[in-house]
Amino acid sequence: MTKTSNTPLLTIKDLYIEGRADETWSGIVNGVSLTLNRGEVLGLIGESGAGKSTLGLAAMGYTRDGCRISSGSVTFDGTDLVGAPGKTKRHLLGSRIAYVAQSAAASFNPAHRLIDQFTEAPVQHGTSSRDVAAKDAVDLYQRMRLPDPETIGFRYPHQVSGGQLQRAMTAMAMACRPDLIIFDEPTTALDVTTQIEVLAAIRNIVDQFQTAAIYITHDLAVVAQMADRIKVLLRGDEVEEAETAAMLASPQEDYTKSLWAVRSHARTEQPAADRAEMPVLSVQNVTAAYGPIKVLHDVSFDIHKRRTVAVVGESGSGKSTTARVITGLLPPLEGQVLFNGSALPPNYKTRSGDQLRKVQMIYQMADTALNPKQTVGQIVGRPVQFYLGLRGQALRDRVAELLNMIELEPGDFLERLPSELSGGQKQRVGIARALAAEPQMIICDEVTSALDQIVAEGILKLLDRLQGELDLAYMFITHDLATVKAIADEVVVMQSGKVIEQGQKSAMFTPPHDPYTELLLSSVPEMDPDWLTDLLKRRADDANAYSKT
Amino acid sequence: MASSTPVWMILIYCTIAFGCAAACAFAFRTAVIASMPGQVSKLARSMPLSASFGALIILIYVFVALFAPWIAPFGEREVVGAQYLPWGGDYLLGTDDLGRDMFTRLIYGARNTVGIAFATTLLAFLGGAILGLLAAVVGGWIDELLSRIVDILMAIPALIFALLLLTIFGTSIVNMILVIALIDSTRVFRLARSVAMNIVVMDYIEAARLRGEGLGYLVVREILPNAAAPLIAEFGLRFCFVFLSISALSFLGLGIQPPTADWGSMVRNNATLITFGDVTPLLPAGAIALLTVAVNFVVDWMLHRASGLKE
Amino acid sequence: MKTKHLKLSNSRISRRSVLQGATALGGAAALSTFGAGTLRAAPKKGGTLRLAMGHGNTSDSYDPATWDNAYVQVFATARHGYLTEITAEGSLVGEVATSWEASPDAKIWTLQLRDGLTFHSGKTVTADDVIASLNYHRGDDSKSAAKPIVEPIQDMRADGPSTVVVTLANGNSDFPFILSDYHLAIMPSADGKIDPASSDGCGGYVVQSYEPGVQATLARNPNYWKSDRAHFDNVQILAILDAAARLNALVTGEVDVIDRVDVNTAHLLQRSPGVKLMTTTGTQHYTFAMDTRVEPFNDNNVRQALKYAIDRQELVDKVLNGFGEIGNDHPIGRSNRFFAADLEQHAYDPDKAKHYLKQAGLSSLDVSLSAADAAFTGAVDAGVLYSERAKAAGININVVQEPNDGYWSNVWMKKPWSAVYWGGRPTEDWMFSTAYASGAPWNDSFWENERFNKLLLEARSELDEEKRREMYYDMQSLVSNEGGVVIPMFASYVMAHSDAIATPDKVGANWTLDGFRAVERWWFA
Amino acid sequence: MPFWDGQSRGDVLQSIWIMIARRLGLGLVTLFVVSLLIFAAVEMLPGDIAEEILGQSATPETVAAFRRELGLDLPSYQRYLAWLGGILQGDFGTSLANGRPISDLIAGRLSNTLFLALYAAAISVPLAISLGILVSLYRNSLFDRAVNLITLSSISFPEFFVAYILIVLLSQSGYFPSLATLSPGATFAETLYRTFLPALTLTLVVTAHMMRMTRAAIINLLASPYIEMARLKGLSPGRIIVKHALPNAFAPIINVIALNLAYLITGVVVVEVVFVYPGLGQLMVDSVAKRDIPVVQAAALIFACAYVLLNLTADVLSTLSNPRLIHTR
Repeated sequence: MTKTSNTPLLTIKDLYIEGRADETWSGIVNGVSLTLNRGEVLGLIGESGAGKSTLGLAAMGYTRDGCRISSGSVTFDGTDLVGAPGKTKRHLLGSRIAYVAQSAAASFNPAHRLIDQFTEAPVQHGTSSRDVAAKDAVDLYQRMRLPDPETIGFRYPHQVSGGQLQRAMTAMAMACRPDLIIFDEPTTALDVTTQIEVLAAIRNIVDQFQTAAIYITHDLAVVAQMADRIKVLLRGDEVEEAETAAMLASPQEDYTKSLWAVRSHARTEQPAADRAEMPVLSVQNVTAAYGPIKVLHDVSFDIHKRRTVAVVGESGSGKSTTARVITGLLPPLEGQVLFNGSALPPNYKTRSGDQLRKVQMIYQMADTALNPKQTVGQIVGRPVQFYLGLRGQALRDRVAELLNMIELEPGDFLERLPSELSGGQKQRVGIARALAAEPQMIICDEVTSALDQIVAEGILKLLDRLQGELDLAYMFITHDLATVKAIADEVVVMQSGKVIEQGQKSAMFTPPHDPYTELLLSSVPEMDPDWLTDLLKRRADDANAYSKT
Repeated sequence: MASSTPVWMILIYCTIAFGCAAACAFAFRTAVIASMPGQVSKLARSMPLSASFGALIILIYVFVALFAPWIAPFGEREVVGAQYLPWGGDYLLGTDDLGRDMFTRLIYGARNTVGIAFATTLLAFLGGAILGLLAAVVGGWIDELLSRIVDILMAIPALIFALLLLTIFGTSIVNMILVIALIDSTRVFRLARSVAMNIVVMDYIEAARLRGEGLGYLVVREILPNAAAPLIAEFGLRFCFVFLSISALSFLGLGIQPPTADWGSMVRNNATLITFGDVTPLLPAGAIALLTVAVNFVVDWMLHRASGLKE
Repeated sequence: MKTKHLKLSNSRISRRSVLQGATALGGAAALSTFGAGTLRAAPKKGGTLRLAMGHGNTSDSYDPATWDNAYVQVFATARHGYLTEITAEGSLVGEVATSWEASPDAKIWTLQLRDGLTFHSGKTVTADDVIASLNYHRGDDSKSAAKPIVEPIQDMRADGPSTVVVTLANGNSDFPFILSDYHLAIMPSADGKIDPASSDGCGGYVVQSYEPGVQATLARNPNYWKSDRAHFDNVQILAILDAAARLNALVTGEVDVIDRVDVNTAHLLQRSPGVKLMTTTGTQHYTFAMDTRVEPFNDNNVRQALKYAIDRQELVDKVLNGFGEIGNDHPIGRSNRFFAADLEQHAYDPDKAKHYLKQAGLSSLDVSLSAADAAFTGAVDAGVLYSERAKAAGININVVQEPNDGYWSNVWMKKPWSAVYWGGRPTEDWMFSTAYASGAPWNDSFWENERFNKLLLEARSELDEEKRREMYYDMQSLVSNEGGVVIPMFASYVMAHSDAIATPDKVGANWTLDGFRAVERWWFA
Repeated sequence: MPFWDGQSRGDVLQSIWIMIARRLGLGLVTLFVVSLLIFAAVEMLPGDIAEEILGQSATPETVAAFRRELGLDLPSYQRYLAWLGGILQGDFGTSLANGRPISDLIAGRLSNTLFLALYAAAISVPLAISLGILVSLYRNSLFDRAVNLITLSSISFPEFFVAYILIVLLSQSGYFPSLATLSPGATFAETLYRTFLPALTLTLVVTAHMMRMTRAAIINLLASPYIEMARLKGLSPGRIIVKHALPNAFAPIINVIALNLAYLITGVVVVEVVFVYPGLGQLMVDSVAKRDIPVVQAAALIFACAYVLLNLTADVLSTLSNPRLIHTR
């Protein structure tokens, strides 16, 4: 895996890239340099806005619409990609430099079969005929450990799962046996359990063909598994670069250290709630369905005052559906939801204002959760006005108070639109909107999964503090066990619409586990560069042991 | 006709016209950037030349429409001289078949045509957009019912439907506005509904619903602002099509008729002249075309902004 | 959209065969009239005439009861024979009838039919066919537009195969004129009834194909009895309703003759090479009829004020583009026998109009005038011009644009003041008794004048030409100065044809296209 | 598409058939309501066929006789039911104005209308799509602007005016006839030649709309990750547009094509009048003017049918063009 030769494959020197917003240009990448040798894997890490994707694309001589390379050079195997005419670049792209995008589901053309998209680059670049390329595809699908490699290529993208698509995309990138592949956050959109398989497949194939790669991610633990060297970026500036082991062991810069520190936060678990105390919310034997398809089966759990219950599971496990039942968006087929001991009407339309007010929700995607045409003041003020009937100065005072509570300066933020906020700030506004209703319980649906780690950390701390101040109960939906560690008191593990296991957090993180919980737990990447290797070995051993018995 | 003018001369004329248009647009944009407060100035700075040209033309039309009585040298219906006087002299663009000043008629035409088109489009949007948004938000049988009604209305050819309604209710300007608005509102309904369908699945709409917000708030405060861009773009197009509808109706004898000056009918009434190479009907037709192009340039720019493409 | 014609409105030019041409007025100064300049050689046979008309509707049919536009009228005249025909000179000649004779009281008319005349189908034309053809328009069940004109017929009987005896309720010396009406085509009968869906006739052309509202093709009737008519081998009559399309068709040589030339562009059409403009002026006139029973039109001073507040010459110049003559508020045209030439011409005079207003005790007047292009082409423009000029006399005319559709059923004779089209009548008596006599169904001004009514009756039975002339002069004066109708203008028919077409020296002015008979009267030069 | 999980392809086709059946059912309801509306509207028009045909020369007696003969003295609901009964047996009835069977009256004109619509579509659809592809390829270039300017100008001129200009340019100079009147027995080539100008007029009228929609639909997709992916595969811009953007833009393009085809069938009365082309539109307008209700009804039904069927076809084609809907997991 560490195979380097003396002639650098890719050299980037003093690269400056600017982006345009409202007719003004501002720097996205500010004078970054890097060198990549043949067969080497470089990890680019940083938060969103660090310019790592822009840099990765620039390594292909490509800039997105609204961006331009203002100075510097990108030299790939002797060709300057910045000044090269489009035709020269097109000749290299796809054949000698390939790209694997963050979301394979979005990056595969929905109108064509996988195999046709695979063979396109080799045929167009003239490296092989369609038939040869199609045979090669089957071979590569096999190497990527895709199921049914012979036939999977004849499916359309939507017929293949996300993890498989990501592997198919890596296979596609390999089609012309490129010298360099840019991986742009290839596993970020995947569940932890799927991520393992993709990571393993990518590492395997890069190794096999001795392909150089730039691996872009915001997840330290992931990059630790993949890269020979790591470069840290912050707002378009290079922070530091070092060999992976050295970087993990002794980061030099404060920023890098702060990145490392994020993963250490954990909340002290509250003692188990008194059984006799009436839970704020009680989900009792709920079964629910979308149309004819049942998605929840006999789900029950309680949430007590000042407690945080984390509901954990992969996508499709029914976590969010449970939240929809609680909020009344999806009336259950069977079972009921009790709030402070009394049953809530199954449909939100028949709930009273007070019932609605007391259960609030914070959404995963702050982008779609905030009306882009309303100012922060309007968004936060509306529930105050709607539920509590405050007007005029009283309303303004209360909104200011709420903004202070979420640590945003009212004078600065009241008049802003969501588009003028950062991701973390948007999420804070979402929290303020929930708080404005003065609820007793808040459902947090993956509230941190779209955020960078440092920002997510801030949000979690804020929620933690608010719970103490306002006696709130939280239902925390997440697929990220690190988040669970950081915030939960109790944990409910769900799979396929059923509750697999539930209990106090400490109990959950202590073996023995339910096998599924075990799988979830073991799949969370760790900062050890050998973690993936060890894990795969361990799992293979287990499988062997299992088959022997 | 064209045969007497060499092709290259036409090309030169076109180039000169194009250059002048670009220069005007540039000057206009510069003036707006310099003179207007922050928000507008910022908007103007992001305008391509085509859009600022469009905006300039629209402003000129609005100005002409608003101040027609002060700009026009004669009265709208005033018979000022002999028929078909040539261009120049007291009558800038000559006189029409009744001896009315053509230039004056064109200016009043701006007022009537743009006014009628605006009123019609506005009505069509008030009806169509609100019902369309409502259908998307409420869903269920109301959506089904409204959609079916719209389907049925759209299944009747627009021109013939207009012909029937105008014959039943009479061809006053008010009726024409109402009828064209009704027909256009079905098209607006479909657009508004489909746009709103994409918005109602947003989390902030769910949040508002869960808050227990009423229908009015949902439609007016939450959805409408977000559906504005495509609706405004459609507004621009519909606005232009109203001229065509009026002029098609006047072809069937149901348009706005003299003495009211409107471009659609002016094209119709003078159209025969084009057979003899007389360019008179090109004036009102050109006025419509220029406005259409201008409006669409602005619309293109707005859609471009809304699409988030940055090239 | 649609111009309505009065039935039987043969605007007879003159019994003295005097044709007055398009008296050069206004912009029409340089017009050629009557196809002057075309070759006057003897008519040649042959060729296919392509005639484009500005009328024609998909709902047209062969049924003579429903012929309501120039297309079906020209088409009917091409294939059918009539008892009598009005010549280009305005005289009456026999067609299916060879001669007619009246009893002294003009009540009983004996018609002799032409011998050996056959329909296209080969059937001989008999007295029974004539009676059946006329009967089709009579009786309680008649839905014919011609019903009122055949109503005076009390009885008809055949006297042998080629003699028809007609008994009228009252004497009428103009009865043979009535028989030339375009509705009264002679069609083959069976069991005393004609088949209204049949195209069979005894005219000069046989129908080959007919698609209503689109086109009809006809071929010359090989057995046509008129040797000096029906020169074209074939005829194609197209309905091209759009004026510009019609012009284009002529200019581009797609057709040979067009009618209803757009007067706005007539002066331009003249300049087109190979095209000749043709205009004829007869008794077609445009009016503004007031309901004399209601305020303010029940006061003759108001009516007189309105008659002096209109600039007639301007209307002729601008609405008719010069293709017409000014009117004098009575329906009798210059070419009529008893036209009162020395009657004082009403002219635009705001002071006089004011004077009459004062007489009526008014300082100003606000009235609404209903108009639509259905009334006549340019009716709304005419109203606008009227309104502009009337302002000077303190009269505010609000021109109400009415829908074309249903104009005759909902506006005419319903609204107090409306624009009207009249094709005119061949005789003074006929015109007056149709639209000015008290109680007449189409007395659209609801005018009641005792003296006028008395004169009308007397004149009908008066045999002395001079006395009659005096009476009709008086009646014209009465209508002009006391009547309820403003008649500003007499409109010309404006047609155009290619150089290839030759026409007789005299062209009938009673209707468009040579009295509907261009098809059989014209030829290729 | 979670609802189709586990369904085979046969099930998908079946569900398309179900959709077609449902839409056809709704279409029948639409037709029924349209016929009711049109009947009511024509009834509400001032005057009836007797008054319209007799016009200025109507007298109460002749009008009454006319009505008696045509059965117009019956109450309107009876006449509607009689008409409906006829339609259900496939009998369109006869024209009130000239007593001809409506099926005869309409057959020829319908085929004329369809011919012209197809002719215009055969020119305009390929033209619009290729222009749309070209302008999205060279978007924001001078070419793009020029094509936009020209097409926009062409749609902002009233149809009849476009027709006149074409006649002046192409007919007065003798290239094409200004009348599209068809003579029976004309050869196909002759027919194409004679109807070229109306087809060209309609092309100018509808091309801009389809072209702009194609452009918008394609450009709308250019920000998609899979287009970026195609670019990063080193594909040529032309291939990216044609191979990667266009197939995904089919649904909106098909819809706008259907809309314009419907217009070509139902909305071309003005062009028919100018070029003297005997189509259905002219027939319907004439019949409205004459209050010939059965003819108006028949024409309206045909137009509504065309609209319903085209919409349905568009929806089926959009479904078929979307692999997500046709190939399920």
